[in-house]
Amino acid sequence: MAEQNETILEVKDLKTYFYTKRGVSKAVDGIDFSLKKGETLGIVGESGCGKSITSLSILRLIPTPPGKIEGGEVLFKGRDLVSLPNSEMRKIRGNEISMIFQEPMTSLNPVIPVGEQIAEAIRLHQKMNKKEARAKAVDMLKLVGIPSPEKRAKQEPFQLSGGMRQRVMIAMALSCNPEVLIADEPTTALDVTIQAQILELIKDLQAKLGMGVIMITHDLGVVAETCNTVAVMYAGNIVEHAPTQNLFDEPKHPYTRGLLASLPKINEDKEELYTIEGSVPSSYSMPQGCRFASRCPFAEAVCQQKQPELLEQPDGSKVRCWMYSDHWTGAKPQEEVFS
Amino acid sequence: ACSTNSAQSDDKEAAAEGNSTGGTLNVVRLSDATSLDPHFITDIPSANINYQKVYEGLVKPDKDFVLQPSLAKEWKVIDDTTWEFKLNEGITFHDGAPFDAEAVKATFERLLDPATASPQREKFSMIKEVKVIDPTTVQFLLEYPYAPLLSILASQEGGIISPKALAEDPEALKEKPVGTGPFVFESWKSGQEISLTRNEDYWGEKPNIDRVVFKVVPEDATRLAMIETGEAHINDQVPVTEIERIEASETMDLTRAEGLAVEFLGFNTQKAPLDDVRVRKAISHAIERESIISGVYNNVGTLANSAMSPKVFGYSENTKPAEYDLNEAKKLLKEAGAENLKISLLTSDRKERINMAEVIQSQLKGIGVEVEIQVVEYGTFIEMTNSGEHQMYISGWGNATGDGDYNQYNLFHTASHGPAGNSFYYSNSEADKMIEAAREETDENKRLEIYEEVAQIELDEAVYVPIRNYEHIAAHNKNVSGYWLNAANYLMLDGVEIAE
Amino acid sequence: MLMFILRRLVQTVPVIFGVTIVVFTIMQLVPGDPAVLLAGEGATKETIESLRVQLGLNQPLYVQYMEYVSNIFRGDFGTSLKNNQPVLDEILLRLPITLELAIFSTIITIVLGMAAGIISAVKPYSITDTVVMVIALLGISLPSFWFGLMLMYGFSVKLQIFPVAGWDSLAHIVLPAFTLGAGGAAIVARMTRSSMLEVIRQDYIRTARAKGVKERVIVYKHALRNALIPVITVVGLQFGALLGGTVLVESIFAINGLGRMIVDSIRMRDLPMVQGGVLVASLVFVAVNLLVDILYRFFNKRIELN
Amino acid sequence: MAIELNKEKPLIVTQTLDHPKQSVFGSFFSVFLENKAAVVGGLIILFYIFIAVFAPVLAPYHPHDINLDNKLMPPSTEHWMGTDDKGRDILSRILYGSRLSMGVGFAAVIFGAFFGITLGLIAGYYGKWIDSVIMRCMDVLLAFPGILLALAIVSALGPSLINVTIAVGAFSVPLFARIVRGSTLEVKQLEYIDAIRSLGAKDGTIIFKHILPNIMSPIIVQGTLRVATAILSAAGLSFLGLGAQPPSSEWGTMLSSGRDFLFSAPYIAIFPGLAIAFLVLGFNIFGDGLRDAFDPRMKK
Amino acid sequence: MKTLEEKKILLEVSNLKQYFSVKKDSIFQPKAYVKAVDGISFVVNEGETLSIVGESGCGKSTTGRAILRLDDPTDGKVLYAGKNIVELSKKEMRELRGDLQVIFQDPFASLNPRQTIKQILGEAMTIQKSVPKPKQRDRMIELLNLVGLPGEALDRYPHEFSGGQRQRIGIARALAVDPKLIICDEAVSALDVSIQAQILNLLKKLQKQFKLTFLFISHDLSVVRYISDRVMVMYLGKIVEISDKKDLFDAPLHPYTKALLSSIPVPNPSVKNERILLKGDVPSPINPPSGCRFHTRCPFATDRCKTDEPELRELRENHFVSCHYAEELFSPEPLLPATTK
Ligand SMILES: Nc1ncnc2c1ncn2[C@@H]1O[C@H](COP(=O)(O)OP(=O)(O)OP(=O)(O)O)[C@@H](O)[C@H]1O
Ligand SMILES: Nc1ncnc2c1ncn2[C@@H]1O[C@H](COP(=O)(O)OP(=O)(O)OP(=O)(O)O)[C@@H](O)[C@H]1O
Ligand SMILES: [Mg+2]
Ligand SMILES: [Mg+2]
Repeated sequence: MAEQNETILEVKDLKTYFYTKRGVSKAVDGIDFSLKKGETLGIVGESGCGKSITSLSILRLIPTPPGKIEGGEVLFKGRDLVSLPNSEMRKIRGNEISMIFQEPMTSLNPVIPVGEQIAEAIRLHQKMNKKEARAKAVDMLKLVGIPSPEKRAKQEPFQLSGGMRQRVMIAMALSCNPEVLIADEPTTALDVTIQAQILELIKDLQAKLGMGVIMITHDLGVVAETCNTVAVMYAGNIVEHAPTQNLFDEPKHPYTRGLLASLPKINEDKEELYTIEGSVPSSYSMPQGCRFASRCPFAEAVCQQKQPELLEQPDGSKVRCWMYSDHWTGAKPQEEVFS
Repeated sequence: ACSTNSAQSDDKEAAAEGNSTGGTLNVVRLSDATSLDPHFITDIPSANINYQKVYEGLVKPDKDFVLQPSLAKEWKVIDDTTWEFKLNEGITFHDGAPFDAEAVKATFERLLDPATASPQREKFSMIKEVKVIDPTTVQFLLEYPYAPLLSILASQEGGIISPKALAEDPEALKEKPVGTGPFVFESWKSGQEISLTRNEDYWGEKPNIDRVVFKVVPEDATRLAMIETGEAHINDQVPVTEIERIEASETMDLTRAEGLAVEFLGFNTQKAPLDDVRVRKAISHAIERESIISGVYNNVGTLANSAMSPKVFGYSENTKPAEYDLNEAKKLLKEAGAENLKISLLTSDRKERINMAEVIQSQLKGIGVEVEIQVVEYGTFIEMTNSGEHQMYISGWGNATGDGDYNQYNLFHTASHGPAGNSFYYSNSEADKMIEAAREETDENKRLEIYEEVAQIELDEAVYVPIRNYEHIAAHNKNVSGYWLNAANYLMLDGVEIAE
Repeated sequence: MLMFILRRLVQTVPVIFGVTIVVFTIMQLVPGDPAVLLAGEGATKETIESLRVQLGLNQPLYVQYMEYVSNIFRGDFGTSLKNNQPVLDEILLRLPITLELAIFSTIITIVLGMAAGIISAVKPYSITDTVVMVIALLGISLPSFWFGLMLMYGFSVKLQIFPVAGWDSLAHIVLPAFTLGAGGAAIVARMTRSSMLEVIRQDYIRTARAKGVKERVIVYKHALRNALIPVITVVGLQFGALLGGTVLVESIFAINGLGRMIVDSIRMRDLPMVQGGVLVASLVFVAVNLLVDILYRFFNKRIELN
Repeated sequence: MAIELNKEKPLIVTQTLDHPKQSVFGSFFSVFLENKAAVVGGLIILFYIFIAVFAPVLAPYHPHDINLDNKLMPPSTEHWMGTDDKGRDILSRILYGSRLSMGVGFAAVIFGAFFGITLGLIAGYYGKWIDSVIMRCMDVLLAFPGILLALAIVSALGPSLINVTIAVGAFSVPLFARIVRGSTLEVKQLEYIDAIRSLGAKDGTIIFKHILPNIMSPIIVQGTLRVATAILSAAGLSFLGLGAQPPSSEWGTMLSSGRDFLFSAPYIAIFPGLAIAFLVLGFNIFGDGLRDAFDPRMKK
Repeated sequence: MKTLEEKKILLEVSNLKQYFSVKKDSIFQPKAYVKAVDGISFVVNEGETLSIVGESGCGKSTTGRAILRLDDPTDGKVLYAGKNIVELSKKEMRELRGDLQVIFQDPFASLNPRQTIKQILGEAMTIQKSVPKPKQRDRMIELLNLVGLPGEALDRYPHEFSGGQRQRIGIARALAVDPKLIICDEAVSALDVSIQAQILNLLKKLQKQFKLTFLFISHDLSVVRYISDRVMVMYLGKIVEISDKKDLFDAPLHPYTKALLSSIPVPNPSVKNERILLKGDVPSPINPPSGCRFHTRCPFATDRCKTDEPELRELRENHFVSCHYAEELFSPEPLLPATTK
């Protein structure tokens, strides 16, 4: 089935909990999504909603203890990564699924020359000797647009600027032609002009190499520019999952709508911004109903009682909201709120 | 009393088995020498290297501290102020220079020359001139009659130095002694060890051993452990508390020798409240001296009855210190009107002395005298006593010459206040006169009488509380024998043997 | 790099000057008169006075200090009051011994400490870790002089494996070096462990994992190199504690080193020797710190950027 | 669809406070109490403090009572830890000695901390040449290896417990100064310091009200660990005969006199040695625990 | 929007320079400086919001800090109400500080964790004597309500609040002394969008209510567009462009501004803007490029740009730019489509 739909990665009901002294933090609490070949999936959401934990769970890089994948499957080309032995998992990491992290300043080993760090990944997964791997590393640096790559390969991370380090990270991630690239906020730490360079680079390389990309970000602008589909996360859940165009044109979940409304925009003048009142529930004590209910301007009784399912919509998007179910009374007219 | 080595007879037997000559003797000691020039040495560890090993004097004391011929064959007192010595012939110094009357003259002239600035000069200040009569005869002309002359000549300061070395580089003598003794200086690794080798041309009986090395091992426990394991042979500075352990050990033995020195509790007689004889007496009555000997000194040494030990000329059995009598003590304090006394007790940082101070502190508590112990290192101790800042203090008097004059004049004469030795700041014109008289008296019995009398005066005036006559102890591994300690605490190696 | 070394050298100069001032000042606080001690029991006032003049003790303080420093620059540390030897000779005689002891102890500190630290860090919170860390805690809590005596009692007197004291063979070195190195090893072990655990948390370790690197390689290649950087500094500082520790250990094991010389000289109030000894010990420490700094920079080039 | 703001909605909606009210120390203590080692360390220290306070009640004998007939007695029911070479009860001496040994440790650290903190705050806050001068002076003090500085000071001032305290304290001045300076620099660049500066607060207010309270944790941790080191250093100096004077029952002094009996009556040295080691251990684990409790990264 | 006719100058910065000396690698090297701010001049009018934008390290915060005299500037004048702040004594400056306040970026670092909210606000009032002691408590509650917090917050510690709430407390503290000018240094950068919107609205409301003047420092151009009246763009310690907001966003004159604007990802997939990608990274401020500092990354740079430093010129009314070729590059058409459909 994976081959037919060209779905390479499928996450089903993934749950990752943290067991701490303060209690159990349900950081990721039942996530479903799938990624097709050549597709870019955006995951957006506010800080702490579980974006990073989701991506780390896929590669089983959760710090254990206190973290633990409590349930669900991560099907990569039909194999469940959650139950794979460690040695098998290592073969996949960096080879078939790679990852780029948010902090280019701290994500590279400070005492190892960058070329060697790339070569290490190559040698781990491809039958190459040291010299070949090094040559390939230089090629990769060239590919991500680092000038004089031979020289740079011998340098240590502190000698490179933030943008260059992020390019190195990308080179490393792509060195084994992965089928899936997970980019966890790859540009948040960078200046806009550099961010533009990096995003452009990822787009180019994806087109060239044809991998599936999971782009994690909190910047809706980045999503709009790079992604085919978007998953919006809120408090450990996906609340809306839709093709990018649909999501921006016609956001369905009240949270998504509020989010878009509260965003000041570069190409638009507004006197006042919409605000989402209240705050995210603590991941240690999630309400039993809809997690957004306490902040939702339309919430009805049912929202407080039971969590809604992720409901498929006619336009192909999915949304986790009672509003789109038969239980909805529609007592509060929504037009008064947003338009 | 005869001070033979208690272990000697056993050792002799061991030695008699015949496997005994040669070898290197390792002696471990607390501290390093400071100088090896007899005219500048002021401490025992330095003197011990030279004495009767590298240097010899005209005369030497035997085991009973009776003076015997050494470099001098014989001597006579020509008149009160003229002494004549006949020297042995055929003796050469380690550097090849011959020993003769000129050598004797050269040695003493250097010592007495103010330019030399020898700290020992004072001791020999009665010598006006050393006169060479012929190569084997020498005369000492004195300023005033001085009965104990022989005893100072027998001390380590009286060692005869090679005139050649003196003429060439007297400074070098500090590091490289040149004498006539049975051992030749070999090397000195500062802070670590000094080694001597056997003098193959020695004029007397040659030592059995090839070499002797004096090693510095500051830690008491370590020194003893080295003896126990056989890493070293002799340790002549043993804590008295280790006696039982040494005696019980299978590999160690103990050597004991009566000493010349006396340890006492002194009073600064010019400092209130100790300027009141009643207070001093009260304290004297309150100190239970016997328990100090057994408790602190583990019965090493004997109870002293004056500032002179039995080995010193001038000692008398008849002198009587204050009896232990708390009621009398309390009565005296009351009389003196001294209540709630607070007195400081100064001592140097020697362990036994500190212990003794603590015991005295606890004993005086019994008569309501609060004692504050002040422990200072030796240099400060000397300074404080020299400047009279102290109240009570614990000290010892070495009696280096073994003669009563060295004891009485330095300790009690008014002229000796301060650095010279009278740290009691005691001043009694009657006593002064008696001490002076004894000094000039040539009749030994009369001298003895005078000393007995003056010593009792000092005790009656409670200038000090005599505590202990020294006894020197050394530990050795059972494979050594034949060495002895002389009364001035010098290690004597003339008969030493190492068994394999 | 050369520039860095040069600059560090230049920075060291005022420190050395400061050290001479402190040493000199402290020695001035010593109560009493060294001349009196030197002259010995029963010396006359004239003897003492002439000694004072001879030793320059009658000069005003700052003159004495200037004299002192300029002499040091000429390699003249004065002469011992005790035995009239040039202080520098006395020091040079002992310094190699102390350095030898210090180096052996440092080796013990490093090898033992790092090994224990790594063993602990690889399996944190395991039984091995707990045992190693409890031993390490004891290591820093035991008084070293006491520990040394216990070792001597056990290994020399009772078991007779090692000689009691002295400094002649390799066997002589074992116990003192261990006594001296044990505390440092404990500290290094703890430091290595916490540094390792800290490094393991870093983002770049996660990056290495995401590449599919094996845990063992992560520990020894990616983590250890970074973790050892702060440990270098600790080893450097430990060297100072170690030099200080020689004071006790050299006394216990009768080693004729600088530390014991200082203690003995203090006891004798041999001022020039104390001054010289403390000064040289400090200079050695300053030099070691310089070396450590250079090593540190060599291993951690980022330092300049912060 | 264009999104417009609903004009009827109030502009400011009062926020609700959803965290339960908690004090700074409450959370600290809960973290601390979870660190078992630290609690053990704390209990050890409390135990020693208890001993020190109640020594006169607990001690079976007076610590200075000499009884030469009873000397060098091995541990027995009468003397649990035996008697020393003057027949004094070792247990009683150790009990009383806790006052001195801990006193030296605390006093030295307070002394060192006082100067170190002051200098470190000044250097860190004012920076520039003041910083350079102070820190160069601290470098000079740090250039003395180990206890050599303390040794030199004690040898100059003369042996006594007070001088040992001063010396050991002086030796830790630069350590505190460095830590305080580092933390000050760290806190100084925090925005609330700039905020209070831009309100016009005086330097004194900023330093003592805003910086000092916020750098207390490393100071307390360092202080605790330094107490351990101070006790050991003081014992070392006593071992060299430069410490407390007789008949004091300071543990280092006891140990020093006990070493002569290490082979014949080892209990004389073993008990004070253990007393020191145990107390130092207590401070060390307590300090470690504090560090963990203060370290935000440890808060899971 | 404000009309600009009746503008009154509140703050005038002229030729402000701030150099920080950097550690040298060698004693032989000449002293090196980070020229964080290198001779900038601008005015802030009463009641307006002037924003400073630019990439990280271009000297935005440094400018703000120099105005507040948190760091003493190397050179230049800062005239506030006719007085040169730079020359004031410590005491005079303390008195003036009530007028100038600051709100910072990091909601976690901007409040003393050991003080309760009451102490934080009380201290501000006491230092500036803005409110007498007995009335302080009432005023505090009033302030808290103003920023949308309940009065019960007074007895709590900062760690008991969320990031947005802390930011509100920071604002309350600034307001406690009745300031005229508030410098907001990245005041909303650390916040999530939904919280960011709340704070932005709050700031706007307060400005209206109390006639406040804002110097708003940010690197987020969308936020700047929302909040500002005028915008100043900085690059490597220099002003490259300064103008009314609309003018700047609709018709930027400097190539850097254009590139910056085009780099912002727009949260609308249907907008495909033509992007000017800049080469390379921002050069080091220790050895800034000669001539026009932007020439190393400028797609239009000529040889002249390498040598001649451009002046800040007024090309349109209230629109200043420092580029030699601004006229030629100037396009009447806005580069960005103004609004969504
Ligand atoms: N080590 C951990 N221990 C306990 N809880 C954790 C741990 N790591 C993460 N969490 C919890 O998991 C939740 C999700 O964290 P995650 O890092 O995935 O957020 P995020 O969406 O990536 O946020 P950001 O945008 O800030 O990176 C958080 O609420 C956090 O409390
Ligand atoms: N105290 C200082 N010492 C040395 N250099 C400094 C100091 N403060 C700032 N700088 C340097 O000055 C330059 C400008 O810094 P500034 O903080 O003003 O930038 P910014 O525009 O606010 O950047 P960001 O957006 O990252 O906050 C930077 O290169 C910075 O490294
Ligand atoms: Mg994240
Ligand atoms: Mg800034």
